[in-house]
Amino acid sequence: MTTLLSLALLAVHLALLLTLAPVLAGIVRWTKSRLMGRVGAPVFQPWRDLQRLARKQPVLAENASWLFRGAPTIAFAATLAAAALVPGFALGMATAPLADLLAIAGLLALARCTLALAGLDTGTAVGGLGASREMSFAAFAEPAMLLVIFTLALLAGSTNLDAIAGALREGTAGPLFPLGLALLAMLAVAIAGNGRAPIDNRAALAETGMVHAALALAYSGRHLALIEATAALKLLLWLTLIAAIFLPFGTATPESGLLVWLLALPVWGLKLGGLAMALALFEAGVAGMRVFRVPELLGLAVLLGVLAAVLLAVWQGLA
Amino acid sequence: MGGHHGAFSLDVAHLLGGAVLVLSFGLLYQRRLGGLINAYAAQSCVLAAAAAWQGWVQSAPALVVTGLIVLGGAGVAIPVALHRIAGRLQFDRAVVTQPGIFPVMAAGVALVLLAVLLAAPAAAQALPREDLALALAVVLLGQLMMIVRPAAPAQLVGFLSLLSGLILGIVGVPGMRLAVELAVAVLVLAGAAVAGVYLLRIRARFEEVDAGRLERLGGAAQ
Amino acid sequence: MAGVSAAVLTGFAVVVAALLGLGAASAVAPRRIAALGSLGACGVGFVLALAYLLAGAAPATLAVPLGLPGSWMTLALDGLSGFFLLVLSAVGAAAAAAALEADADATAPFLPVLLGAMALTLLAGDAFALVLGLELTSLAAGALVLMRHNDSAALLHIGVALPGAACLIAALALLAGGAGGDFRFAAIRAHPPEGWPAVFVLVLALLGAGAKAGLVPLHGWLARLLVAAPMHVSALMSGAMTKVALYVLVRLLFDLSGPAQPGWWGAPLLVLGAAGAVLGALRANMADDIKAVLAGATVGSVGLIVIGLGLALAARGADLSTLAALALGGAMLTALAHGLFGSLLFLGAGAVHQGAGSRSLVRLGGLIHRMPVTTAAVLVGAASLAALPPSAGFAGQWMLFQAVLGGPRIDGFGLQTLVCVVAGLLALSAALSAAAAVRLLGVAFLGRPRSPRASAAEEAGQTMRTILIALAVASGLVGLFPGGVLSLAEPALRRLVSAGMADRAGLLAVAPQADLPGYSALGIALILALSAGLVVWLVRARAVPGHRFGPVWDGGFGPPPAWLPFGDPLTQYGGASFAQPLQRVLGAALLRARETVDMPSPGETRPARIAVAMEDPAERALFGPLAALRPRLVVLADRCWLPGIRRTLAVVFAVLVFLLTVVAIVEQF
Amino acid sequence: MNELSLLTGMLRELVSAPGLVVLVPFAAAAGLGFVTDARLGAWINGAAATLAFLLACALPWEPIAGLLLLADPLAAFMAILTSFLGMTTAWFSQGYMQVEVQAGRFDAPRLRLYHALFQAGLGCMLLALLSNNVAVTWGALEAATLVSVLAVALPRTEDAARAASRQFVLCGVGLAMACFGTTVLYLAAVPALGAGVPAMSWSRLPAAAAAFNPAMLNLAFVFLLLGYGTKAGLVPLHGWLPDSQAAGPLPVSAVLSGSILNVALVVILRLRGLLDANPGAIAPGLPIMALGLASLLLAAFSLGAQRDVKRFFAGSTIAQSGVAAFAFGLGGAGATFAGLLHLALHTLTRAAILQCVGAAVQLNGGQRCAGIGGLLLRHRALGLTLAAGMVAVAGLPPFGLFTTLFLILSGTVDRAPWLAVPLALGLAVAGWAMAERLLALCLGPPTPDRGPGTGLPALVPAWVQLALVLVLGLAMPGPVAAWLAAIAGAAP
Repeated sequence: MTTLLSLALLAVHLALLLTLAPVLAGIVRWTKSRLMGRVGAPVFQPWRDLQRLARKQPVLAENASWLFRGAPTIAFAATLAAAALVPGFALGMATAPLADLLAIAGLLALARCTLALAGLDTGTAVGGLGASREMSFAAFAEPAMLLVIFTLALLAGSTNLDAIAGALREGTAGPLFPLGLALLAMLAVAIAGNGRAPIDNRAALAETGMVHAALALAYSGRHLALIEATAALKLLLWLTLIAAIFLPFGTATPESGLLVWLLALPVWGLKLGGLAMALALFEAGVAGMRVFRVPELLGLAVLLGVLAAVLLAVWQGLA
Repeated sequence: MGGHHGAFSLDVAHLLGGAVLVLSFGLLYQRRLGGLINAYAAQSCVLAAAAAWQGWVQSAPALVVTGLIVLGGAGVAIPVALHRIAGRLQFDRAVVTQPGIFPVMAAGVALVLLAVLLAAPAAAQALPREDLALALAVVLLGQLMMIVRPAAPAQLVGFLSLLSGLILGIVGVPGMRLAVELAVAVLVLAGAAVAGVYLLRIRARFEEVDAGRLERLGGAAQ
Repeated sequence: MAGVSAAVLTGFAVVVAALLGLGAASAVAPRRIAALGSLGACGVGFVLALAYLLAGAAPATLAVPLGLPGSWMTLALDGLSGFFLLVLSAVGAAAAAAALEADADATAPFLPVLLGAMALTLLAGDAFALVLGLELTSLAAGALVLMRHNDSAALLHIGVALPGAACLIAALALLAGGAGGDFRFAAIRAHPPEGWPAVFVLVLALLGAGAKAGLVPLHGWLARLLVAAPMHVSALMSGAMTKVALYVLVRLLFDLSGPAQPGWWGAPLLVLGAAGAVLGALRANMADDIKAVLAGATVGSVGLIVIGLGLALAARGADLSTLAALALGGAMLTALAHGLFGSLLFLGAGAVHQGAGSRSLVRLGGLIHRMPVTTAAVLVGAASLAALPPSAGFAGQWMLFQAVLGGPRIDGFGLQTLVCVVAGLLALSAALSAAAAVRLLGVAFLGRPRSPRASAAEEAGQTMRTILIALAVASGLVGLFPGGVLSLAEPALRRLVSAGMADRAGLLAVAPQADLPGYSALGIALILALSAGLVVWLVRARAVPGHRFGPVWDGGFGPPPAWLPFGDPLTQYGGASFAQPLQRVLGAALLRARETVDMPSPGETRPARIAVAMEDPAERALFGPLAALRPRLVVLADRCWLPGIRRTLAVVFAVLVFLLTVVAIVEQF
Repeated sequence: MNELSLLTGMLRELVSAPGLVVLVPFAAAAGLGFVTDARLGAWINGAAATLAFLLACALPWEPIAGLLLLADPLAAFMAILTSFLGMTTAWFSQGYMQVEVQAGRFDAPRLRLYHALFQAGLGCMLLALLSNNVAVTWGALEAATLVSVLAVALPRTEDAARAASRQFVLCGVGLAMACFGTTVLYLAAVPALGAGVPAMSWSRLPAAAAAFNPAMLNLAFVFLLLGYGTKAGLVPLHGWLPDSQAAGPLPVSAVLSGSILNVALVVILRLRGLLDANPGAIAPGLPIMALGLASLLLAAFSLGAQRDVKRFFAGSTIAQSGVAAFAFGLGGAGATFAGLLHLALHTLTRAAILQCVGAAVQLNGGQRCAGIGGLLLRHRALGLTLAAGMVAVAGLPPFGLFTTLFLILSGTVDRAPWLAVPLALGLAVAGWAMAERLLALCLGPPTPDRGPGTGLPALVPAWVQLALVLVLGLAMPGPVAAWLAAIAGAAP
């Protein structure tokens, strides 16, 4: 019975993820446009773009290898696998025992490395630029991410996301201050990982400011569609992750009552919507950053992470 | 050990040993090579007398024989050979340069004091303290001379006087077996030193042995 | 049970004897037998080690009539040595098989000697056998490089190996001194050191074994040696030799020093390991020679393993034996994983060197088209290097991370802070390794060829391809079944930290604690496969099939001339440009990296070029001054060596008078 | 009557194995002076040395401590080692000297003198080892020194003359100090043993050492240490060794100076035992260790600056002699055992290396390091043998010096931990310098041959010696180990 429920939960979760991801990207884009005084494309525009791209036959660079062709699929699959591990509106999905935060970070790294390799495979200057920056930024984002995981694991006693979310939901978690520091660090990592302002601009056309766009520059057709979908899915994944950890209220568990179950889905939607709005607000408000200053921002995130982890470790040791 | 153990005989023995030591100082003081060789000859003669006296005191005929051998070898043969070598090389009249006399003498006195200090505990078990101190002093002074004299002939004489100190030690020790043999072995060493200098002079140039000169040459070559 | 152990130990003794004998024989016999015999011996060794570990790894000892005068040398086998013998024989088999491919030259006899010496080190049951094996290892490794006329690398190696051996002898003598001068491990174990001698054992073991393992700051020689050695030898050194040195470290600190050592023992290991992990990974990003890249990665992996060892020591000191088992298990898993993928990568680099005629990133590129099998195998290895799930590298690092996350359970503010910093550095090292792996793959194997020779590269031969595939498969299996590997390490864990992973590591999943969910490589792989299937199905259903080729937009560069069929290679990102962001931020600070950019003025058609020079801090602060000091001391010693006769006499006289004065003074009191 | 029985006792001693061991070389030396045929001379030389070795092998079964001769285990061990070295070097010198004569560096009369001096030197050394009288030991060493000086001067070059004179002056002073020390030692023993021969007898001294006059014993120790330290080549008394080894004919520098070193070290070892047994005497270990360490460190560093092959290996000899002295100074059965074994194995290794170096120098026509290279590529067997020897001397396995260095270093850590630091430093620096030179000589760019070579048979002694070093270091037969341990235990 429980197994069936958890499988069903997973199926619903995945279906929601796949359908919602482009919509969420659309919402962020629309809100940002409105904030900047433009009309903005409709919220469902990303969906239409994907369908349009899928109908086009891809054109490959002359020396592209099988890796270039396979990369979008692998990247999307890895992101999807990671997304399948992150609990959305309910805990206790079939993948819950696998939902290790380190594994999720690893899967995201897999997607990142695959796309970076694909960027190098075309042998163009732009692709190399994108790959180089992507991997370099990751080198600074990873420690911050791990320190956040460290802090959470200290709180919950495990790196399993389900367990962490459960612990935070019960409110058994300890002091709030380190958690706040961890949140700040995680936000920085999320911004870098998703290529949002001020680190990256997905709509940029000049190479100097590109990171993610540079990697996708040589792609077209269904490949590009997959890459765009990956980006959208990753954004959704991160927002869900932040919601699951830092806004743990309102999620359903297999033991919850009917009311909670009924409310869980709308609450999740509200959380996502709110986060998306906040993101749009933030992006509209900041200016782009020089590429070589990005490590400073991420270094700050690392320091916050260290501080959070040390404080928590010491406080827990004293308690 | 036996023999006539009078205070007088001991005094004479010490007197002779002391004379050897004083002559060592004379060697240190002497500037000219000719005088140096003569002083060494004198030292060897006194040494021979000391050996003979010890032989009489200890009633050991072997020591008398030793005295005779020393007289013949170190007192006569070696000085003669040295004079001939020096004459052939026109070293005879040369003034052997040497750093200031006073510091050297002072160092020599300090060495004698050290020797006396070291030999003092020997008296506790009726061992010949004075003989040992004198021999040790002569040995140390011989080595000192080898160091402070830059010229090879003077170093050679220093080495010979060091060997004299050894013989003084050997004859001063009561009841030492093989004393003759040891003294002969030491004299062989002295003879070999003189012969080596002689042979090397024929084979190569005399400067070969002058360590100071060698060093300067080596420095110039580098 | 014990019978099995004794039989296996005897078998190993025979294998070692055969290997050493083979080395002697192949000096005169046809040289090919050296490689063939080594392969056979390693195969036998692998089977023996596996059988031993599966049979429960009951300890056994064997005395052989060799060794110190008047006593017999003791060989011993337990879970720890069995596990490392498994690593050695697996890597050794690959290296020996690759040696078949390499042209046999005068170095051939030293390959079996190296293998035999390493096995002897692992089998050592007394201090003498341990040092003998380790020194023989150094000698054979030096000779293997020496014969290639790479004098400086081999000399540097000997220059580190000799003081390293002295440190190890001193450490073992301290240990044996506590046991009444008995050099046998059994006796030492019964009398663990205490107080200051124990501290000295720690320092000396770190210096001695660290020097042999390439632990920062004593890693400079390893990087150079790995670059200089022929490919199968580099593979063996990177995959097995460093592990043997780490085995010695474990043996000394965990086993022979006894279980009662304080927890702070882990701190120096944590610091050095973290420094090594970051520095090695950073070097891997800066280097141009692909072997130098892999050498940096080797230094990094040694650092990772030492972090695990440090945590295990700290946890054991705090009586957290389950945490200690997790850390030590992670270290051993990482050791096995790196043994496999490290040698895989080095052999791949060798295949590239043979096939494309160069090891410089500046002259490679686009090999994926001409060397598909090699590329695929290297891809597997690089995934492990980058610690991507579900590779072997990820499994090992996952355990290390989990151990670090458990670190704050150990009391003490200093250690807790240290563990937090180490956690960040561990992640930094992992991300840097990932960048290095992407750089290696992307620049050397992907993109367009940067030289005509690379564009005409030839795929590796049949033997080589088989080895590469086998190593890739083995590495993949380790990644998928880390629990299986941990069950092989179980006897060692139980012996050293008195707790195992058996309750937490099954075939399916590995967990940090018994009742918690953990990491399931198979599960992740399954989800990944299902997701991929889903994506493929969605794309099939929705998108237009097929694709066509066309010219790619290259940021404004014009179409290539006819004589550059693949386009101007210099418009691509190269190794130096890829690493530029990291080099500016981290390289400049840690490695004193300086770049020189040759930027053409507008209108010029020549490409811009970037060159990077770096300097390892250890070389600068440690080896540089030492290297500068030696000639000065030599000149000084030479000046005192043979003074003139008179001065010699003066010195002798001075010594005489000095001694006499001392005697006189002593006698007065 | 009494005199007569003494005389017959002495005669009986002379015809026993120890006596014959000493007499055979002297007889051969006397005979060789009259043999004009060079080839016959070389054969007699080899045969006599072999006979001496075979006789020496019987010594462990005929221990005597008579009026003249002493064949206690220590003396027997060293006599076997010395005569073995004499044997191998004699056979090596057969081919070597032939080449020297061919190259015009030796003529027939000088070759005759060479053979006679070889045997005389060997005899002196064996006498010094086997004599039961302190003074006779000194005399024999003096004679050996004079023979050695003569032999060094044999090539009649300016270098040889200079080296000979240097050796004579420095060793002369050393011998003088030793002689004075011998006299004082007798003086120290008189209160315990009474005046006469027993107070000079090696076999009687140890038992009575506790009752010696401590002040005299100290004085004797200082003089004997420096005197015999000169012969042992310990820094700062080593000045004669590099020159004489570089200039003299190679077999002489291999046997004579090598064995003189050993004889002197054994005397120092015996002396140490005397001081240890006397409660009032100073502790002898520290000065001996200091001299040993000074030798090791100075030699290790100066190795890097040597440009002459033979001088290089002379430096290495001094370093290893220092290590052995250090081990003797360390004391205790374990360290003494290690020191004795180190002495023996290093002597064998050194002889093997010098034999190879001799062959290489002959091939090359000069002994500058820069002029010799690529031996392994041009003369495979020679290069391999030399490389093996150098690996052994660098203290690397599988050769026996690794074992002894292991024992010495671990013993130091056990007994005097702080001294392990300079010791390890010196050993590492010396080993590194050896490795560096190994590369240059055996690998590196090959140099053309400018002279005739000796051929493979001349390398056989080196192989035998290296094989012994290998076996004795790693798989010493139990009885030998027990015997050696007993020696070390008896002479602390």
